[in-house]
Amino acid sequence: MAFSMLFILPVIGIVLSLIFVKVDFLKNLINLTIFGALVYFNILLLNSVGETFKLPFAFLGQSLTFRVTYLALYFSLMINGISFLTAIFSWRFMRERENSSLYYVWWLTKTLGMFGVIFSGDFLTFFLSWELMSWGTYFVMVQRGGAAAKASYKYLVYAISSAMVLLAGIVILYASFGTFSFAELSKAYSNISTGMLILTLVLFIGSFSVESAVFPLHSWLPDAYSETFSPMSSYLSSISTRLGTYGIILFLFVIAGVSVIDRLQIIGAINFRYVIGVFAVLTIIVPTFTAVFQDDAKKLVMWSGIGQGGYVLLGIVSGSALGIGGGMFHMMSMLTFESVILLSIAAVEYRTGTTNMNKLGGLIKKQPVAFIGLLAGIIALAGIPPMNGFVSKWFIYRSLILSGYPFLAIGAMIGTLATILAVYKLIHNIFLGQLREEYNGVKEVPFDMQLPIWILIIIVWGSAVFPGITFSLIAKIQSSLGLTPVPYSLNGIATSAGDLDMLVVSIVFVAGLVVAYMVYLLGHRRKHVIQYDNYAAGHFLNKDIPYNYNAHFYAGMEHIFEPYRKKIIARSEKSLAALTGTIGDYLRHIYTGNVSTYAYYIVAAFVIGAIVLGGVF
Amino acid sequence: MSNLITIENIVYLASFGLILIGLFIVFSDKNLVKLVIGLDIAETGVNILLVSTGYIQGKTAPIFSRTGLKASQMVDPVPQALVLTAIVIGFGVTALALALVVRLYQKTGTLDVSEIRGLKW
Amino acid sequence: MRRFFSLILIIGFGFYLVTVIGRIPFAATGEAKGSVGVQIVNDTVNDTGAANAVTSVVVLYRGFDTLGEVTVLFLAALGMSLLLKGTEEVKARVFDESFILKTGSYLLFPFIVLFGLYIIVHGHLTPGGGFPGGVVIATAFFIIVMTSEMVRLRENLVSILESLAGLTFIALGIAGLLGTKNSFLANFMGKGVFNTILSAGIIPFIYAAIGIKVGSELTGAVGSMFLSPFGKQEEAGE
Amino acid sequence: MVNPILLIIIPLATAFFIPLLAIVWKNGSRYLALLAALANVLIGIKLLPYVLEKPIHVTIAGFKAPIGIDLLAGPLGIVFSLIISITGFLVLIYSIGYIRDESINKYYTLFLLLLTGSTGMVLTNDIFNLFVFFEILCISSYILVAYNRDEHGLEAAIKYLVLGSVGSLLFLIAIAIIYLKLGTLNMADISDKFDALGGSYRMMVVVLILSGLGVEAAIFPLNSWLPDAHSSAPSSISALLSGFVIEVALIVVMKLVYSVFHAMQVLNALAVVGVITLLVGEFAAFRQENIKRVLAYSSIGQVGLILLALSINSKAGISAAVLQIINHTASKSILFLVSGYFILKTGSYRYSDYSGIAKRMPVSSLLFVLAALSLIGVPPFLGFFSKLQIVMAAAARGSTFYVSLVSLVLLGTIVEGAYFLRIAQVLYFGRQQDTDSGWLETGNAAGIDMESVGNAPVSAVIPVLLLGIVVVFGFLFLTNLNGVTGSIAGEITRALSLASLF
Amino acid sequence: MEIAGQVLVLIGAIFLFLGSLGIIRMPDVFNRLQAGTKATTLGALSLIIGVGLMNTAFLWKAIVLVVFVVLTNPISSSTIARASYKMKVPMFKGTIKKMEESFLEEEEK
Amino acid sequence: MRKVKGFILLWLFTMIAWVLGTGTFRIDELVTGLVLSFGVVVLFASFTSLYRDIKITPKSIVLMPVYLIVFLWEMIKSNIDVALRVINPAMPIKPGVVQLKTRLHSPLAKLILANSITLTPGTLTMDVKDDSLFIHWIDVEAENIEEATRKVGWKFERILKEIIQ
Amino acid sequence: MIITISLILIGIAVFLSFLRLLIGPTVSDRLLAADTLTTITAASIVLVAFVLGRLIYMDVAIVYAVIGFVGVVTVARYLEGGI
Ligand code: NA
Ligand code: NA
Repeated sequence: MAFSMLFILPVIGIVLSLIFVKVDFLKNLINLTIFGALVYFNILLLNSVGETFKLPFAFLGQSLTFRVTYLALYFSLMINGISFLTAIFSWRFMRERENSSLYYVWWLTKTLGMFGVIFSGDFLTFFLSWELMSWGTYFVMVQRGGAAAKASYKYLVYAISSAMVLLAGIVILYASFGTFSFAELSKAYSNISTGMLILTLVLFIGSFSVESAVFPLHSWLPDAYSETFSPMSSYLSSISTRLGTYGIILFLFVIAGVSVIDRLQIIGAINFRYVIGVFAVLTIIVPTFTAVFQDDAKKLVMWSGIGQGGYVLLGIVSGSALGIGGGMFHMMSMLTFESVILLSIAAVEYRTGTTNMNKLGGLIKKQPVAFIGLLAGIIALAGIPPMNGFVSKWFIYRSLILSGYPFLAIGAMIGTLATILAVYKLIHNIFLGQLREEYNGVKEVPFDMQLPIWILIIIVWGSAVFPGITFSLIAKIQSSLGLTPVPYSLNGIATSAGDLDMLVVSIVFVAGLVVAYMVYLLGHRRKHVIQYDNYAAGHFLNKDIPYNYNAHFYAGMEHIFEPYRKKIIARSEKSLAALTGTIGDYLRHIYTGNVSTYAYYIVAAFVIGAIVLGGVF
Repeated sequence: MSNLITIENIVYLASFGLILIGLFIVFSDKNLVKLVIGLDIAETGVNILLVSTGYIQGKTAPIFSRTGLKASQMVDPVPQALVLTAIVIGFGVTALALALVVRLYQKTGTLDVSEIRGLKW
Repeated sequence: MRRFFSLILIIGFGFYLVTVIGRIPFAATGEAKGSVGVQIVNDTVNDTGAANAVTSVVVLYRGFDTLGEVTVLFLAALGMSLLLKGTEEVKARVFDESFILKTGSYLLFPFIVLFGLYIIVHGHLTPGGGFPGGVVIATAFFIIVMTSEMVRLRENLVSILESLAGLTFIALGIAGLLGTKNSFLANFMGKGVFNTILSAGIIPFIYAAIGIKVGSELTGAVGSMFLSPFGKQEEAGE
Repeated sequence: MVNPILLIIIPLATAFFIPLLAIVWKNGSRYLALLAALANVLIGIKLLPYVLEKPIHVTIAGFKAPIGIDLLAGPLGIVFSLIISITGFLVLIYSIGYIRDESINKYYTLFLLLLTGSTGMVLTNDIFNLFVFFEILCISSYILVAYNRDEHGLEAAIKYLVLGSVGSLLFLIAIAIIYLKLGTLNMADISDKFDALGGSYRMMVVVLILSGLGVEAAIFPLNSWLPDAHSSAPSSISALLSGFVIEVALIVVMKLVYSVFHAMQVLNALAVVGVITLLVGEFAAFRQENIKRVLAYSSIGQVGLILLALSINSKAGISAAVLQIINHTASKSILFLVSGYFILKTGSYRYSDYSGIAKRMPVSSLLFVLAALSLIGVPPFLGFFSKLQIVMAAAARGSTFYVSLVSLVLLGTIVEGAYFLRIAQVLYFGRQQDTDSGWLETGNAAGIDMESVGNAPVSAVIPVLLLGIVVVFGFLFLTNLNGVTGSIAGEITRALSLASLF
Repeated sequence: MEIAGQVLVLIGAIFLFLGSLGIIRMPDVFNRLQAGTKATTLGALSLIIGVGLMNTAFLWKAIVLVVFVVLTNPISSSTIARASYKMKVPMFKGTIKKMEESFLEEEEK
Repeated sequence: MRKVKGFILLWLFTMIAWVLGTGTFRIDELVTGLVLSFGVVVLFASFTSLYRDIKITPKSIVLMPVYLIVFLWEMIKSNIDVALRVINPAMPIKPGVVQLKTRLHSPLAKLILANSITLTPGTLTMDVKDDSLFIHWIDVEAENIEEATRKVGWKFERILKEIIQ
Repeated sequence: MIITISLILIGIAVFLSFLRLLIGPTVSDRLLAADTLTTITAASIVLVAFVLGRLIYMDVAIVYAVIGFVGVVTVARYLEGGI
């Protein structure tokens, strides 16, 4: 019942949204109700772990199967929670937006696909759902048109490629083992040949790396996610990418198993997981440094979000209980802080109409809730106590060091440095500094839009203080996957490897903050002046002179780094497209337009066929 | 040497010769009309091959026009029917081809196949 | 260069023709292979009542091919009329009549048509039949069209004849389908006296239809080649 | 029970009748042709259950095979007759609004003869009769390609004609060898006798037939006429040519290879050729700017895929191939029919000029995109299932050879997705300019006034919608469809035998 | 009858031969036509009637064929001659042209 | 009346041709022939105009075979003439193009005249235009119209004008 | 005997006409050679029909004569620009 509702409700939502496509109020109400109901049924489903379901019809002689696992529930809770909050925020934000009539339709389609992916019990169901999810993502993003269309097209090409690689992997597994079922495949995997193991690893991990935006397959993400409607940007960046991670977890731990994968020793301690770890670190460093130079708030968050995905992956491939636990926890952290950051930015956009940081500034007084939301988010993002990002990163660093991967840990820390630079730019350019003249009339967003931000702030902080709530589920997932569960207590962990009591850390940190604020209050007060009460190069400014010291925020740094930012990926994408074009060009030159030549081909085909097949007969 | 000059060798020589000459024209001649003629020549070669499949040495046309003619004296009528069909079809195609060529010539002013390449790639 | 490559390919293709087909002896082995044609020659008189075995093959044994064949002609005529209709060059043509040719062809015309009909209706008895007969009839029109500016043909008449003949062919076929043999084109009429004009059941009738169809199709094709549209010319007679 | 020969006779008789009708009713041919196609649809539907049980054997002129010509209406014959007549019927509806010049009677006559030729090809059981219907099909295609009498149409038609004639030459030589060596033309009889033929003769016959019929089946490199012909013909005709003409030729040639010549030795080579055809088609399509050439090259790609599937030498493969044919017929017809009105309304063949046309022609554009998605193989459209079945059938053979081919198929799909979605985006979101920021919502380089672009007429939308139903909801009937395609696969893989016919 | 037929056949063959000799030997198209037409017409006539006399079953059709040949041969020759004249095919040197008017329009002007 | 005459004459001629062609008087063939030739004559009635000019009088009926004999004789003469010229190594020829005049009006008569001239000694009709015949003469004997007309055409024309109006 | 001689004479006639067909020199020459050939061929078909004793071949000769006539006349008209 609860399980089928997860699928029935979105379908109902899609149908009703299509019927009431012109009635905004009803549409919003229906969808909010549905997302709320989904949360409810999702919680009910916690009692059904281990159950399996089958669709009443089969095709290709295969039945479509589903199963409820802790892993799936962890993901579905994240999906439904964030959906509900995003839906609340969307209520007002999406009103009378152009090109948004099918907003909920595509969103629910994607949701349906995501449910299918996480609950599927076989690769056929998985693939079908995967496709539904990818196309849902595409339509969600593309519907806004304009630059979103271009960005989504890039996503789509990546997504189709990834789906085809995935399909190849699935088909190869089917050809070898004659089954799509996860359960049967995982049994069969223990005695797979090394060649097949490498092939399937490359195909599956490669395919999922696209969706989870692992370097160097990440370049589609920032534009695609940021060009769409802002609530959707928030939603996508907080959860969509993690479905790729789900695929990686599924393949590494459910299908193949760590012990099988670790048979692939490359040199000494460097095994296949280490290789993925290297990519994870690159995913942290390269995009995060790119984030520093973004001028658009959403793009900046997207770039740094890619880096956060790298932390998740790094934790998961570390192989230790701590690391996997940290990786899983970081998914939840990301979910909330990415969302709270982007919803706060969306709140700013709702009032100012832009996300271009060069055009913003000094909004702290005008939109304090958005400021607090963003602040909470970036603290978490930067991995600073007392927010949940700190907890997950602490686990990940610790596991890397304990497992003997110091280089990976160092790489990850370099990433953190860049993250701090990036998020400082974000908060400074939007909320601090001088208020621009045109934003004098800006007000805080209404309460219904504040609500999700407040809830998320609480979660970002609460889940850090009481990580045990989250870890209780993660430990169950780890046991169900045959891994060592992470040792946890309500407010931290206690192991021989060292312990962490978040309650203590939080209290200390909050106390520190209070002291700092008091120092600030006692100190020199700035003088607030209007934008044009200013001068540059001896001239007073007016509206005609576009002067803004937010622009080129890290100009000096950009100058230093510019030669190294070779945009290799953008270039290789271009050359790949060009290569396809060139191949097409060469191939179509076969068709010379000369009919004599064509006639020649026919008889030549006969002669060649006769030569080739003459030996066969 | 003498066993080389048999009916089938003569027929094959004529047939293959026409097919190959016709195809050679199709491959190498630039004039569209000649190309169509080349096709026709090759078709004639094939028709010779086809009609000869029914030939039986020393036998006559399969028409019982007077009493005394026996079936065993007659050649196979089927290939004649086939070749009649093939000829008529070939005729139709050739006529149509020429009509197309005429029309195309009116439009493009050329019969050179290497110039009639408005469509390629 | 093109010639060189063509020659290479021709040699390659010729090699297969000569070494594979060229080895098949056929002149003396017709019966040995038990071809269907040999069976047909043996049975045709009993089966069809036609003296001309080729005709019985064309009209009955492989009558379905023949239906397709007249369809191809129909198509070709249609295509030519579609393609050539109203082309500038044709409109601009000025006829320089030749008295001898014109009068001669008018003189011969009825006889050639009659001869065509003769060939058609004797198709089951003598070599010939619908196709050569039709060609002969079309020939008669062809000379007329060629000699004179005054084309006394109307496209409508040609296409009506063409359609009627085609439909007759099919109708005779369907009659066979409705008859006792329940087979398309089955000979549902009596065989008559062997070797006379009214023998061989439906064969002469089908051949008549074929002849008229071929004749009118070729005439139509000729018409579109030389002078079109026919309809614009004046009526026959005075 | 209805005699399957009517499937051939009805359109033929109607074609003969049209000139008569035209005298009394100038535009009556439109409706008469519709009626004929509808009759064929109904007969096909009526016959289908029977032939799924047991093939119907039809003698002509009362002579038993191999003496006379005969038809074999098995699952293949009837299902393809249905594909032909249904597509024909829908395109005829489309033609009501689309073909409006003074030669419409000729158009409909040719149209019906095209249907006659293709139906004859799938039903006949006699190899020379196959040649005759093949010619009817080809010649009517040649003329229809040139129907508009524009320079491109004429050029494409003459090329198509020359290449088709070279193909039929090879085909006829094969028939001559068969008659010389076996003395029979009946396919079942040939099947019975073929194995006894010497190796070199068998090879010669099979390769001649492949390279002869292969021209019409658009197998690389015999397909050079296709992009020109399919893109220059009136769009309604392009829909037929891509929709079933090449498929009919392909399925017939494979039927010959399997059940008449038992030439399984060629299958691996054909599979490779299929993949080459696919890649050539997809990559070349990627480079096209003319929408109809994109679609034409895409057809080459699809033919390659179908050929690969047919060459897998398993029932699953053939069954999947037939499903893919059904999908391609429906999808490609939609694409051509819709692009016909894009071209008509904007006056441009360049798809980049259709910037934001979806706002003007919403239903057509939507169906265009859906059909494209189905061709790419996106679930839940029919194309996904057919492509998946093909891939699975190939993988089920379990050899590296087939797995490599499958990978190439998937590579082709990526390219296919890239160019189709590029068009879809132009329809909905405008044209991409060179600069990163510049996206045009409406308007275009060619200066077409999008405001003046109106919706396509109902006669164009109805058939497209009906075809859309097949593409979009086809998966609901997947079990039934697989039942039918499976029995076709059974028929193709079973050797014909004269003894079993009676 | 039989012998008469044989004689006629032989005469026919001889004239056919002479006609072809004429078209080889004569100096220009018009003179070749003169020789060719007359000899082959009579040759064919004689030969065909000869066959008809040798086998009377052939006679009736032979008459039809002969009438046809006698009617058409001069027509085709005239047509060729006219065409050749119009095309200005070179005439044997010293050919006289003695016409008050001409059948060619351009010559009249 | 003249129309009917032309009609009946053509039917008669076609029927004669039919009987000769089939070579039999069997009733089925005769009936077929009658029907078909009637059909031809009716369908292509405009072609009967050529035959209206044939005179049906006792004199003309007698003169018809006479014309045939004259013609045959001239043809044999012409062939001997040709044979001699062809065989003769010296080839004595004096070719020329000459115009003749005819008083015949009927197209049929002019055609027969032209054909007869072609098949008779040394002459070849090239074209007929109104009342002029243009002939190629292998050995020009007369260069003015009247003399040439008399020498070449008169022997036929005088009989023809009695047979055909 | 007579027949044999006749056939030989006809053979020579065919050869000579072919010679004219090949050497031309003008198109008219080739055409008149073709014209002569059709007459000769029609006559020889009659002779062959007699030799084989098959009356039915007479029809072939007539058809041949008709088609030959039309063919020659057509080419002639074409050459003079009449069609
Ligand atoms: Na002559
Ligand atoms: Na002649």
